[in-house]
Amino acid sequence: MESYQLLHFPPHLSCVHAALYTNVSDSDSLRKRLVAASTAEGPAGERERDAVNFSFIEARLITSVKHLRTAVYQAVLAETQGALRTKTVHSEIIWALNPTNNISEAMRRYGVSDTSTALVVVRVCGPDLSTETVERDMDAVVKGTKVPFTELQQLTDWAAVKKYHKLGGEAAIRDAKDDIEHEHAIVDGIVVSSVAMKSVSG
Amino acid sequence: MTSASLDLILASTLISQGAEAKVYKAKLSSDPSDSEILLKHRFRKGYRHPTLDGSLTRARVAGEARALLKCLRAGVNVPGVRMVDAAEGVLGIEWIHGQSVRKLLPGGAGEDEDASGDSEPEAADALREYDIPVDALMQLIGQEIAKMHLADVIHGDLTTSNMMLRHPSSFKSRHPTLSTELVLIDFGLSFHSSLVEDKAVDLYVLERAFSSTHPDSEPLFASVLRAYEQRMGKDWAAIGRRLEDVRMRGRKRSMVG
Amino acid sequence: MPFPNRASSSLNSIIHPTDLPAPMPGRLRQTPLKNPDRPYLAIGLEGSANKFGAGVIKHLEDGSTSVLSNVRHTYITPPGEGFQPRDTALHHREWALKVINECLDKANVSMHDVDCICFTKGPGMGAPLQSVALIARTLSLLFNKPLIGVNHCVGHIEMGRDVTGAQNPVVLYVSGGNTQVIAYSRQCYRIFGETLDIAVGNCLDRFARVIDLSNDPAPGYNIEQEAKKGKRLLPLPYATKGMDVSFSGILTAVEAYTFDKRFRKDGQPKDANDQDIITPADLCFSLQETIYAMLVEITERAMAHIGSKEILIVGGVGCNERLQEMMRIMAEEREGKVFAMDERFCIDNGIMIAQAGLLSFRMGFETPLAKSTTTQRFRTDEVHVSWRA
Amino acid sequence: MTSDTDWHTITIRIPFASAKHAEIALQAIQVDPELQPHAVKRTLSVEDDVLIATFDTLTVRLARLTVNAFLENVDLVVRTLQEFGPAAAQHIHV
Repeated sequence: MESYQLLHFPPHLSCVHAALYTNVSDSDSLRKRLVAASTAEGPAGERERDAVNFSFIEARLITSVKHLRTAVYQAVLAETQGALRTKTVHSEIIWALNPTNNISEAMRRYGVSDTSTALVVVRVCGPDLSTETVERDMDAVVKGTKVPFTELQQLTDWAAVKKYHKLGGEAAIRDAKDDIEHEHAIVDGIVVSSVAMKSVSG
Repeated sequence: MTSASLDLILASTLISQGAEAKVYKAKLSSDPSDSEILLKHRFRKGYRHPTLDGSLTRARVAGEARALLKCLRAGVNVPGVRMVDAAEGVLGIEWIHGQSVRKLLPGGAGEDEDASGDSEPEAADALREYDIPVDALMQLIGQEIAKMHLADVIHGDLTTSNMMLRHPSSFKSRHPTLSTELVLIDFGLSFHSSLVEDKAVDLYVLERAFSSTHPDSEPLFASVLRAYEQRMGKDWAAIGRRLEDVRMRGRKRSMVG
Repeated sequence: MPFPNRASSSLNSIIHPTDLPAPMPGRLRQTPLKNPDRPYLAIGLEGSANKFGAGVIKHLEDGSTSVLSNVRHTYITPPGEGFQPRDTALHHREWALKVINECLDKANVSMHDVDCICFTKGPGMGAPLQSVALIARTLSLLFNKPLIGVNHCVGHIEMGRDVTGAQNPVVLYVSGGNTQVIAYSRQCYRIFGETLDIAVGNCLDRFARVIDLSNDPAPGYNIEQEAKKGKRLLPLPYATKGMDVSFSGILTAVEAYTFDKRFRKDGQPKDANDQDIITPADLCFSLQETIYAMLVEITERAMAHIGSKEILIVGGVGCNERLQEMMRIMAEEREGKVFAMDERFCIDNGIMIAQAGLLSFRMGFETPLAKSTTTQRFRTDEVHVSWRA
Repeated sequence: MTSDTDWHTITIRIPFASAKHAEIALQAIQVDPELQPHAVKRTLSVEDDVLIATFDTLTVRLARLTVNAFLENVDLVVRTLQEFGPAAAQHIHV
């Protein structure tokens, strides 16, 4: 799991913890658990929401760590400005990743789905939560193997990314056709920029 | 109650200040592997009505970001967008490690109008460091502007200060002979247009900037135009003709009393 | 989102800012204008728009100037009407001789005492310019005095520099007929940025007519008073393009609001719960805030680029206190200074023509009778500013 | 309709207080060319203290407009001469 601080946000939003899980086996039950948690009543509901208080992201649609961190930054910024389009900073990260403003589409595409086999799990919190606690809570919720983020680009489904971001006919992609690694770099550059400027691309 | 972005700016290093925006070097996170970015802050203008100032600033941050994305999609070398806080007028873009073309050409180093020959040696040395002959640099400029115009993006302020070469030490070049790449920057005045007129004016503004910043640079600009012509293909004829008109008209508008 | 409304594409600013030299702080070049060996007198006649002005100026041996007289008569049209060239020329023909006589009396000089007769060669309205030139020629032949054709805008600038003492300001020239940002460079007043369509004063005057404001003393003045009562800022297209500005879109947009169902021509709500209303005062307020912000912005861009800290506002619209205030706020943010003038000099007048004319006369310039024609189009940068270094 | 060779000709003779004044009027007025040189021919001359103006115009309407404008100019010059003539004359050249 990787952790870093966001330098200029209020304390309760200043720490970011993220981990990459592959061979995820129970994504369908995880998704059901999340849905149930969001509507559960009383203290039990609170505890359940606490237990799953993470952002569960479809790893194959993430093109780089920069892509992920850009979405996290813009989501936390929206939270500090009271401009969330979704309920929590964690759901906002998923919304930020989707090229369109449609929230349910964002959840369906970038959130955990029944067929997810690789997930990026993110927790934004204050310094009061130690990395050990966060990591323990993450492992308790996700059944899969944690791997370093260097593996991320092998998991990326570049065709899906290009489809969602409508990069098919773009000249930048045509220019790089011969060099697949360069093409990935170009796609990543466009995707990162699109996520960063989503708030003004309307 | 200050905002996150204003705190970020307070902690950043001021690089330069123009009429509308201050430019900083900044870091968004504590992670050393996260590279630094360039922050452009369109600060509040006291003379403008707050509502007008707010909506104008938001519109301009949005405009610049969109122009950059349009260029990225069209394959034009421009800095990527890293962060946007339109309400505070802050745009974060990729930090380009390199040098502005202005400083790499004779006459560009000195700020003073009649920068004499003394700036020749420094400029030449700098260019060697980027391992690129002047004519090849002119080719890159012409090509990059052509790609931008083919995407119907008008820069609006083309000068040699708004172009940079990436430093070879931090750039993996795919070009057979060149170890650097030309990047267009500062799309603050850019707009979308497919009109031949606007593209011709973009070139004319660059031509004037070239001649006033870099003495006897006519041949340099000529090779920029040749590369531009090649890359524009069939669109060049109309633009080339219109550029002639624009040169003749000089200061464009006759003034009704 | 109405902003930014890109004005119809047209030529962007051509004199690219880098054209201008960065200021050379150390070297103050010697001005070619030597102090006169004796006092010089000039009379200036101005009639390019709806004001006829005559003024006598004196240049003294110590290089100072003194305004001996500055008399003006304005042709005021009824509310809702603009001034047409023919009627304006008739007004000038009717009033010119009286005003000239008054200005000579006030200056306590006769035509024999002046060294030259200066008149506005242009730009401006054809018939009015021609009427004034005809008088100037007749006086020149009658008293055997040299004629000096003067560019109206250079007149504004030179008078502004003299009255305010500004050394090398960026000049914002804003009037009914002109909108330009000007900076001096190498004996020429270069046009840095300008309107791509109508002048800002024209935009104000035409809107004043739409809401039937009086033209007395001037439509722009009455818009300013009305704007002070405005409370609501309505979005209008903000059209700056590089160093240039465009106003026709804004005029159309602000006029369109008068057809909005919320518009109350009398400025009063219909009844208690008629809250969401737009009043003429709101429109005047919004129009001023938008167009003056645009003017201040292109002025600031020019200042930033040539590194100047002085701003001189000339032209009738320069009398507007809100514009002066906004310019002052901007200037202070840049540790700069704003020079503005009151209506004696801001608004078209004869003394400014005398001042610019006498400067060029003292450098040996004279307009031969055969060339003493007038022209509606006379660009500020066509003048050879021989009297400056 | 007149064929294109038929020009309307009007000649006006205007007496002035002096030959000098007539000459001044001529010189002052002739500086500004006619607005439609292809359709209006103007010739000005002075005989003693009389200003003679001859106008050839293609149409009657142009004749009216041209002469009207000319007379307005003459009126302005005359009033200027009346206003400042005396002052100009009695000054003893030093």
